[in-house]
Amino acid sequence: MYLAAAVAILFIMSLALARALLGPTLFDRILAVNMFGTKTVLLVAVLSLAAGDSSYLDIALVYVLINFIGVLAVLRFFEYDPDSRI
Amino acid sequence: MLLVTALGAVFIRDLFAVIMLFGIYSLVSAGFFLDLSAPDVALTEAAIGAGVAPLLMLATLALTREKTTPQPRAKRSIHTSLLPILVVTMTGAALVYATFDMPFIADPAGPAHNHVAPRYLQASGAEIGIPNVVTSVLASYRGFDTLGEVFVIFTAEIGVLSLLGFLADGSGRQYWQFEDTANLRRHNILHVVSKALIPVILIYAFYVQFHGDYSPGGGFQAGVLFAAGFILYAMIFGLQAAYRVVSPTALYWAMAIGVLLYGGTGVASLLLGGNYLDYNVLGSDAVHGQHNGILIVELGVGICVAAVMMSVFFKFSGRTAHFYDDRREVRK
Amino acid sequence: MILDILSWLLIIAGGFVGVTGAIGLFRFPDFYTRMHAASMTDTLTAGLILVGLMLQCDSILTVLKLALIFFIMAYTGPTAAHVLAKTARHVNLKPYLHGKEDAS
Amino acid sequence: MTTVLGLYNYWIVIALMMIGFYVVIAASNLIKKIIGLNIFQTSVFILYISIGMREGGAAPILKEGVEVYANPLPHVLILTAIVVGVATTALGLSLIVRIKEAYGSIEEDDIAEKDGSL
Repeated sequence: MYLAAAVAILFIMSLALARALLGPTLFDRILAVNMFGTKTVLLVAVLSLAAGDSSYLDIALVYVLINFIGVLAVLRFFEYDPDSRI
Repeated sequence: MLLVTALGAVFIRDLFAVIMLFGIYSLVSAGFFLDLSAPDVALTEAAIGAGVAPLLMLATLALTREKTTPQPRAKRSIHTSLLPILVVTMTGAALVYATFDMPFIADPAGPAHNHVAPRYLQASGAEIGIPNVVTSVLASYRGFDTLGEVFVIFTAEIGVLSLLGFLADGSGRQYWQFEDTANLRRHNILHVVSKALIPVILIYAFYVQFHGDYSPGGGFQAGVLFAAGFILYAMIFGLQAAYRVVSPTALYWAMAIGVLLYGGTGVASLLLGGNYLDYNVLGSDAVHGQHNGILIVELGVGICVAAVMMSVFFKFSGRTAHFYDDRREVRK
Repeated sequence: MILDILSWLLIIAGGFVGVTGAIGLFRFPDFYTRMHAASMTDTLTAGLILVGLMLQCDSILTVLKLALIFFIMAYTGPTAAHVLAKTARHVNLKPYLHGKEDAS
Repeated sequence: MTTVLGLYNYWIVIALMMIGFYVVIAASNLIKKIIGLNIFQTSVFILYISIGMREGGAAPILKEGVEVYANPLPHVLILTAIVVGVATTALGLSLIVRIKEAYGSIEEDDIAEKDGSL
C-alpha cells in the first residue's frame, strides 16, 4: 500500500518533470520545480514510514524549507530588472 | 528520471531553465541517496544541491546575462560537434567494459565492505558511544580528513574573496554599500510569513547541529541550513538589513573561529597528552572525551560552513546590487 | 482497524487529487490555469497524504514530526504560489484569453 | 541480483558521467560548463554511495535489533565532498563573473576571439 502511494507520487513527479522540460515560459518551469519539490517531500515521508525510520522525516522537513527558499531565490532574480520580459 | 533531467540540462539552451533543471536533478539524486540508505548524504545534497548551488548560479547569471537575446550561432562545423560525442562514447565504452570486474550492487563480499568499515560499525558503539556512525567516523576516526575538508572550504572562500571581495571601479566603495533593489519587500504576505519562518529554520539548524549524534545531521548540514535562514532574510528584507544583522567582517572572523575551533581541539588533545585530534583525553574517560571532542569539532565545522556560505552569498549578491546600481546610473 | 481504513482512504484520496492536479499541470493551456492545478495539489495532496500517514504510525514523535511538516507545508506552499503569481503579473505574463493565442 | 544486471548502478553512473563530460567539453557557455562539472560530480557521489549500499542494510545509525548496516565510510567521504563541491563551484562562478567583467562575455568563442586579437 505504501508502494501504491509511492507510485502515485512518482507519477505526479514525472508529469511535473515533463512540464519543467517542456514549459514554454520560465514561470511554468518554476511552478513545476516547486511542485516537484513538494512531491519529493511526500515521497520521503512515505518512504520513511515504509522503512519504519522516523529520522528520515528530518530530511523531509529540510526539503520543505529549502524548496521554499529556492523558489524565492528564483523570484528574486526577476526583481533585478523590472523591464525584463520572458 | 535522473538521466532525463541530466539530458534536459544538456539540450535546453536557456540557461535559466538549465539551472531550474539542475535543482530538480539535485533533488532526485538526494532521493536516490535516501533510497540507498544514506540519509546524511541526502540531507546534505538536498540543502546544498537544491538550495545553495542554484542560488549562486542564478546570481552569476544575473551578473553575466546579456541584455539582448544572443544571435543564433552560425552552424557549427561537423568537426566541432562530432568530436566531443566521439570522445564521450569512447570513454563511456571503456568505463562500461571496466565495470564487468566491479562487485555487484549491494554485494556484502565487495571490497568496500571488508576493510575498515565493519570495524567502524562494530566498535564505534563501545568506543565513541553515539548511535550515528557517520558522525563518529566523520569527526573522530577520520578527523584529519574532515579537518582537511574544512580547510579546503576556507581556502575556497578566500579565493572567492580575492576575486569578488573588492570593486575595481576606482571609487573606493565596498560591495556592501549598495542599495539592494531586488528585495522582495513589496510582497507583504511573504514578508509576514518569512518573519515567522526564519526563527523556525534557525532553530531547526541548531537541532540538526546538536542532534547530529543521534539522527542524520551534523556540522556541515546545520551550517548550510543556518546560512539558508539568513539568506532568506537577506532576500526578503534586502542586503542592507542583513549586513546590519551580520556584518561581512564578522563573517570573516566567524570563518576563522570555526577552523580554529577544529584545529584547537586537536592542539588541546595534544596538550593533554594524547595524539592530535585524539579526543579520548578530553573527558573523564574515553567515551566522554569522544563526546566532547565530537561536539566541539562539529560546532567548529558548523560555524565555518555557515559563515562561508553566507559570505559567498553576500559577495555574489552585493556585486549584483552594484552591477544594477551602475546600470541604473547609466540609464539616467 | 477503522483507523487503518480511514488512513488508506485519505492516502488514496490524496493520491487521486495529486494525479488529477499533475494531469492539470501537464494539460492546461497557460501558466495561470496550471498554477491553479499545481497549488491546489500542493496543499490538498500533501495534507491528505500526511494526515493519512499520521494515522498509520505508532510513535507520538513521528506524528509530531509529520504534523510539523504538514504545518510548514501549509504555511509555505500558498505563500510561494502567491508570490509566483504576483511576480508573473508583474512582468506582464499574459493569460490565455478567449481562445486567442497570446504570445507573451 | 547476481547476473550482469546487478551492475546497473555503474551504468547509470557512467551515463551521467558522460553527459556531464559532454557538457564540459562541448558547451561553449561557461556557466553551462560549471553545471556539467556538477553533473559529473554528482555521478561520482552516486558511485560511492551505491558501492557503500548493502542488501537489506539500514541507515548507519546504530539501533537495537538491526544487524546489517550500510557502509558509513563512503557516506562520510561524500558528505564532505558535497560541501567542498559547492565551495569550489562558488570559486568557479566567481571566476566567471570576473571573466565577464574583463572580456564582456562568457561564451568561450568570444573570449578566444578577444584573446587572439589582443
